[in-house]
Amino acid sequence: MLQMSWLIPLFPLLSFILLVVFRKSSNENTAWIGVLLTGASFVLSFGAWLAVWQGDGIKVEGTWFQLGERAITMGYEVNPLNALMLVIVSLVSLLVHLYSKGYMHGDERFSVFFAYLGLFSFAMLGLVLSPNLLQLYMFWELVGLGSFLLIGFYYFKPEAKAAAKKAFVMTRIGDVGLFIGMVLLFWQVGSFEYDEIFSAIKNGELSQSMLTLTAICIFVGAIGKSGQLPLHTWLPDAMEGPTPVSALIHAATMVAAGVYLVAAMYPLFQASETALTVVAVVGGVTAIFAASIGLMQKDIKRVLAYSTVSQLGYMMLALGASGYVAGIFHLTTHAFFKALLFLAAGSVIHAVHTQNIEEMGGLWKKLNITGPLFLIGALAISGIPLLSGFFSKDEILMSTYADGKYGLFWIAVIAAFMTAFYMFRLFFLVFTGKPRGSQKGVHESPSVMTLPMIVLGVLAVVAGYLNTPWFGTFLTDYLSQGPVELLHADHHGPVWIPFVATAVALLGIGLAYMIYQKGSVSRDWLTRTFPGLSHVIYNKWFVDEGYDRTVVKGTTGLSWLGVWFDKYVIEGLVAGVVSGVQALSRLGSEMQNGQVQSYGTFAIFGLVLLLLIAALSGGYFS
Amino acid sequence: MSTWLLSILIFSPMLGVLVLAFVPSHDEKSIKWLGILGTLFPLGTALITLSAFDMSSDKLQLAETYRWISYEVFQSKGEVSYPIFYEVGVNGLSMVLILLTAVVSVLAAVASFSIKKNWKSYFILFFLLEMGMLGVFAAQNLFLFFIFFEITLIPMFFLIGRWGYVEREKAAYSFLIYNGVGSAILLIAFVSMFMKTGTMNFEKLTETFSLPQEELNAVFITDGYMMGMLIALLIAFAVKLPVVPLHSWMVSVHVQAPPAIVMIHSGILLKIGAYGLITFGAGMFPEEFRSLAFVIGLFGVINLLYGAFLALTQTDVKRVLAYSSVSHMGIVLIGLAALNEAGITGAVFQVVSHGLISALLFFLVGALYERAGTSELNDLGGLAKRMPILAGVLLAGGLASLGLPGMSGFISEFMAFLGLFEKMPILAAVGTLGLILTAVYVLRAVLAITFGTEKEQHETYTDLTSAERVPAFVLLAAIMFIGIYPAWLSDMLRPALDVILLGLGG
Amino acid sequence: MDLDTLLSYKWGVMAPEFIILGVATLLSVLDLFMKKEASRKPLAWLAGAGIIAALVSVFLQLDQEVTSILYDTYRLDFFSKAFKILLLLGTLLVIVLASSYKKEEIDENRGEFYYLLLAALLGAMMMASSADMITLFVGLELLSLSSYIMAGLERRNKRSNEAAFKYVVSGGIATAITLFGMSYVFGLTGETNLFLIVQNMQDEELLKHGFLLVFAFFITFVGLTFKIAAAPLHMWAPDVYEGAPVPVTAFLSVVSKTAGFVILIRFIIITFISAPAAPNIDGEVMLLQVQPYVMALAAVTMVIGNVTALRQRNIKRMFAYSSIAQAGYLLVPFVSNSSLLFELIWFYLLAYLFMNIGAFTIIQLLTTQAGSNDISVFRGLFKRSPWLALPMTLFLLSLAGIPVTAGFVGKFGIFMGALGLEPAHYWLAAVMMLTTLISYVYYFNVIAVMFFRDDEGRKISVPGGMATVLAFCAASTLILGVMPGLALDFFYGNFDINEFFMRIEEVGTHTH
Amino acid sequence: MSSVPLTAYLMLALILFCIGLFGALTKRNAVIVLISIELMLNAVNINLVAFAKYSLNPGLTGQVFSLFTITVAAAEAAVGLAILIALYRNRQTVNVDEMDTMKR
Repeated sequence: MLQMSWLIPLFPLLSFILLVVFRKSSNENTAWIGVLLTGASFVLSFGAWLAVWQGDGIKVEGTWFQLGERAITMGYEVNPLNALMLVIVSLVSLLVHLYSKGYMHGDERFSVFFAYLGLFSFAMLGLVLSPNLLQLYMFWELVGLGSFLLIGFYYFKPEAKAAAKKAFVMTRIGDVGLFIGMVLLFWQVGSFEYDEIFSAIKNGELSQSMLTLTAICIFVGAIGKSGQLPLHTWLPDAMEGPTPVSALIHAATMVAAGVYLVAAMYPLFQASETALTVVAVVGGVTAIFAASIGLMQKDIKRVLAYSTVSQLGYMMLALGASGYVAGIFHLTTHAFFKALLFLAAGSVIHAVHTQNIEEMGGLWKKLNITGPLFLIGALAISGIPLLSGFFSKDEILMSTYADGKYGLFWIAVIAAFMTAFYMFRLFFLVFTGKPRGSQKGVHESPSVMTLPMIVLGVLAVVAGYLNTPWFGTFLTDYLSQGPVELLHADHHGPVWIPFVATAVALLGIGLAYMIYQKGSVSRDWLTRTFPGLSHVIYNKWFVDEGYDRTVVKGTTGLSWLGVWFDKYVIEGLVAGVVSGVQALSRLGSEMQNGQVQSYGTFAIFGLVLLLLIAALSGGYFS
Repeated sequence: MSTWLLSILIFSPMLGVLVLAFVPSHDEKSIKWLGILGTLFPLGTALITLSAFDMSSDKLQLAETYRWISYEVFQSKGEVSYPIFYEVGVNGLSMVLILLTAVVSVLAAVASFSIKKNWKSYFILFFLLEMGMLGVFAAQNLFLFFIFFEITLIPMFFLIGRWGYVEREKAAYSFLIYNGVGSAILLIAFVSMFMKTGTMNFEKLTETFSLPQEELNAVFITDGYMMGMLIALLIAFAVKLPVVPLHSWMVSVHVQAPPAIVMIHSGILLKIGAYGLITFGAGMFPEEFRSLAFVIGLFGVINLLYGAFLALTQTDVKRVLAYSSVSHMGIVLIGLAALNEAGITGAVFQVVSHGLISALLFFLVGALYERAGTSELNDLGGLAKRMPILAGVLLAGGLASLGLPGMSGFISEFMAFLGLFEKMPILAAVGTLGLILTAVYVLRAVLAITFGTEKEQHETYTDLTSAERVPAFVLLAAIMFIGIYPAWLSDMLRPALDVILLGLGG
Repeated sequence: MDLDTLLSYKWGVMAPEFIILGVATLLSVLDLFMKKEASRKPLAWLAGAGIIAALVSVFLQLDQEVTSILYDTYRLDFFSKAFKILLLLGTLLVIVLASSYKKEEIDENRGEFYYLLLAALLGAMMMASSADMITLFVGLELLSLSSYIMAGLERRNKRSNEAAFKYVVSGGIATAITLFGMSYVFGLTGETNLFLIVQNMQDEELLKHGFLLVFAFFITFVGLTFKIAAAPLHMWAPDVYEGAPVPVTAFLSVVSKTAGFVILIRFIIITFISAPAAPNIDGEVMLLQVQPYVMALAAVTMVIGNVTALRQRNIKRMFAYSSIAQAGYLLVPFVSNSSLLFELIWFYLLAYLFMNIGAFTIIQLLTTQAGSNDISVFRGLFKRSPWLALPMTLFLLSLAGIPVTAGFVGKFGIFMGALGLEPAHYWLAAVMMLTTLISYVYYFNVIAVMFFRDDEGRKISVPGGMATVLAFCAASTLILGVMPGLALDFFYGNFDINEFFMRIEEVGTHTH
Repeated sequence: MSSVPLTAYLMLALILFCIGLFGALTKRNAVIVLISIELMLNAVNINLVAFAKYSLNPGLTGQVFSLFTITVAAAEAAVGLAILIALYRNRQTVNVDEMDTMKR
């Protein structure tokens, strides 16, 4: 099975090529091409995962091109970490393909959408399979391309255009960090191979400062891709894309690639305490920051988007706090419950044709499958015991505490409270209460859409049992076959942590219930109490505006400066030379005044001048 | 056959001139097709040359040498003869560029269908231009190189001045004078080297200049002289490349020349500058080149950033692409400044890659201009609806231009930066800012054209015709081929570049 | 000197001059006896035949040893042969132009035209073959006086008159300056024979008069540059070129200029080659000492010619400035003292002959048919008469020094001269290159007018003779551009540069 | 007879030359301009003859030279006057200032 794993990304690629060829086909059965081929990928991935579970692994490489003495290689590798990722990616991709069959029904570029999904899946699976940094980087960018194309799928919408561009550019900023880190590592180690990099680190071939520098550079790449502070602003805007895209790319897979990157390069990070701290701090701050914005958003998808940013922050925090397993674990569970939430949100939007939660309400009955599934997702993300989110989040808190990062621990706890609050704010506003907008013709989505949600719903519940203190730490055992030395493999933090986590989650749910369901606390209580703060939060901490006023304005200003320089200085110099020559020319023809005697005078004058200069400078009379 | 192969290749476009001379100028249809056929013949010959080319050898291949001119000079040591030969030959580098020339010429000939008048003289000039370009890359001595270099100027002057847009004559003069400055400096440097060494042959010159300094001093070749020559060459080719601040001619040519000619200009002519820098600069004066590496790298980064910053706010897509060319040529300099395998390979890759990419983009802009009558970004938008293929290929071209992996642009940028990071990491890190800016301006321009709401007047526009799809797809395929399988190119280049690197000691 | 001595000279070596002299005399007599209204075409044929005969006889002399008769007042050496070929070839082509020059004003003097041309040619040839100041001067004046008259040949044309008058006055002043300088050369050495002058230059006594020698050099040099139209005695050229009939302009710009270089090289190089430097400047010969100044003159000439040409709308005036600039270029090898001097100047003048006469052929065709000298006569020429536009383009490219034309090879050679010796004259080469760039603007302006402007003008009819000249010049310009070896190998194969300095002692003569 | 030094002759010639030059460059009457040029040529003759007699290397050729100069000067004057007459016929003036139809 493992020998065939190179086929995993190629199936979606084939799907992309076929669908581009058939892009004009109005027959929506083209979707099945995508579904079947992604399904094939999933089967292979699952097979690979099973093989790895049994302690197998594979790494195949060949020379891509020769750079002097060094061969730059390409190939594929299956190890515990990426086998898990393969399953997650191909599974979510398969489910989203299926879901989209219903969601995108009737769109005039139906086949193109599936083609793009295929392209993205290809890139994402390729990223995961990469055995070296260069190949990872290449797919890293291609994943960005897929994301870009899908965000801009509704190309005629100006918002989509802007969002697509923003996503590409913001992630590119991060990518450049990754690029620098990668290239620096290459000149230190002489290879892009993970294995060689890790063994070089182990042998102490790199100085501490170089380790920190490269690790942080690579982490910058992860920041960009995973929407961490300060490069998070593209992710909420990316919600302009069709909802299945948000589920696949901007919740479950691509944005998790940053976390995956840090995990894949974990030995590098482990070697530098500073880098780990940076990761943890960025993750923790992002977690609470994004959660705070999520509190006040009105767009259902944006709330989920900020929630994603926040949860990704959690994962980073885990990794930064040496909670390698915890990070991966949360990545896995988050992929399922967040994809579920997005698909459910998509189902809601599909039904009511709006994304504004103020215009929803009371949909529980009408959407009798979507509703409960959404609730499962919401409970899972809030960290209610027995659901997947509880176990993974618990693990994160535990490792943060065990790592001695108490400040970040409390931040994470507060973020968990906020998470529970805004998720249930969402739930109550959408599904309970009275309809606030017109809900004519609202009906449950077709089974092709609900089926994937149900699958994800199940996974959102059971995925947590991969790694529990109670039933066994399968994931930990599994991951410890990989190249990463697990430091806090079984950290048993204080027993009170799960209780605290559960308590804040319930508190959050309770508060949401009080405000949005029962109305016992006024909805504008927060706004009234802290008008300044809530204004800032409502406007997303003015980060976008801040960037606009500094970076964007600055760049544009520099550009105008350059245009000015080009036009007036450079071309001015040229014009100066030209007019100088012209002036000389005019002088020449002025002298040519038609008077033969003045010609003679000039000649004699010239001769005398010549003689004079010769006499004075020649040294004849000295 | 094979002894004459290269000469046949160089002069193969003349066959087209001969045939066209006998076609009446009103028979437009035959002229158009003969125009394309006339470029296919050089392409065929180039492919035969490629098959005769031994990729593993680092020797000059298919060389031809004939005595041409000889000057007899009386000096104190007796009569010395200064012979000039007709010497042509190819190494991996020139082979690649010849191939690029042949391919881009065919596609530009196809793109020339949008030319409106005087087909016959257009194609005759076009063939002369192609001959000049092939000759530049095949020449093995300075004299021949210079002659072909200048031969490219004259047809270009006419092609811009007669078939260009509104301000065509100004652009033609600007082209002529700037390039004239470059070739003026070049000629002085070439003649000076000739008079000092008595030879114009590349290999012999390289040998001479690598002699021990005591021997060189005897023939008045001092350190300062060599440095002066290198600087002269750098300036001359900086005009061609172009390097900021000598770039303004190139922008006006990009904007004013007919698209098919810009394909040639941006695709190949600019590359003569890079070719010259590599062959003469790094090849003949390695030590001096090494000591100037930082300056070259600095200019590379300035070019990269300057071009990118200016491209950000241009409102005409042609100007965006023009400044993008400035920016991308900076990468060539960056690669060269690195003086290592990665950097120089990256520079050459960038030469080829940018040749293909800019040919593609200008082809598309030409097709767009023909339909819309404008290339102002504000007047365009939403074209993805009526012209999905054009929009798609334009987007693909734009992505290639911003260095998306899987496309040739990535490989070249990657290698150039990889190279520079070894030698000057800080400069390189500053340069990577350009990668971000490139993404910004490329997407800005491409999305402004293809995305957004469609304007009313666009409703009549048609997508690329099947004749137009050929160049677009061929170029795109070539770009992706190099992006996915760079070894094909790097293997061909390596022997030639290794020779240069050996000289550089890197 | 007795009759025996006189008869002992190998008069045969003067065959070319005798042929020209004979034909010129014959033409003047025939012209007198011909009816006034009779066509003068036969005279042109005769003149042409005479020149061809002279050309043949020069070629027959190619193997001839260096010969000197009449105490070096007549010398046959490589130099005289090489440059006589240019002079004869140039005049031959001008004769064709002259015979096709259709203008009423000139018809009554057409006979004079031909034999004055021959007389001027004779003067030029004498200069090429002389090594004595007196004969050099007489040759120069023969050329000048004939040229003055030719410039005014359109008697009823005010411009032609004015041109002639300006030419006479400028020429007179220049002659006086030259002679003044020559008188000092004579005074310092006591000889008029160039080789004897050189001998006497070695005199220790002379060193005391270092400045006087330099003074004499500059005055003579500047006076002689009148013929080649170099600064500062260049200002006559635009006016005279404009006013004179086109064939005469062609003659002045080509043959007369060649003759100017002939006398310049002959006189300056032989006379001053070993002149001592001024006493307090050691280790140098005078020619090196004055080099910077002459270079400056060359540079000024290039700048003035090219820069002023930019503003010209009159095509003949533009070519006048262009010809000033070309004189500047030609001074570069002259002043750089390279041993390539002879072949470089010779080749450039050969190339210049073809490109300039070719260009003037077309100018003559266009200006006479349009009755205007304005540059607009070229409008849309490519559409109207592509077979005129293409050769004109070739000539202009050649004048601008673009490769694959003879002009480029010529310029390349000039650079070799300028950069060949230590120290290399980079700045002079740079000035030359920069001014060449400026020249692109006006040369290409003509091209742009021909190709980029449209005009509904008539097709131009080309007489057979002109077409032949045109084809010949165009082919030669191209062939010399592609295979300059043809000319250079001819030069190296037949000429030995050492002959130039070879003094032939005549037995038992010349005693004081 | 050698009481008059060579320098005196040379000075005389130089002064004569300058007078001629001044006349040629400033006089409005074209005839006088031509005559002034003759004056310059005659200055040269004085030089030549003086040098022939008194220079470091006296030689007869100087006098021969001056004979040629005189002849040539005569011819030049003749041609000059002929051209002037043609000009006068067309323009009815001998004023040099007015002869500037061609310029710039």
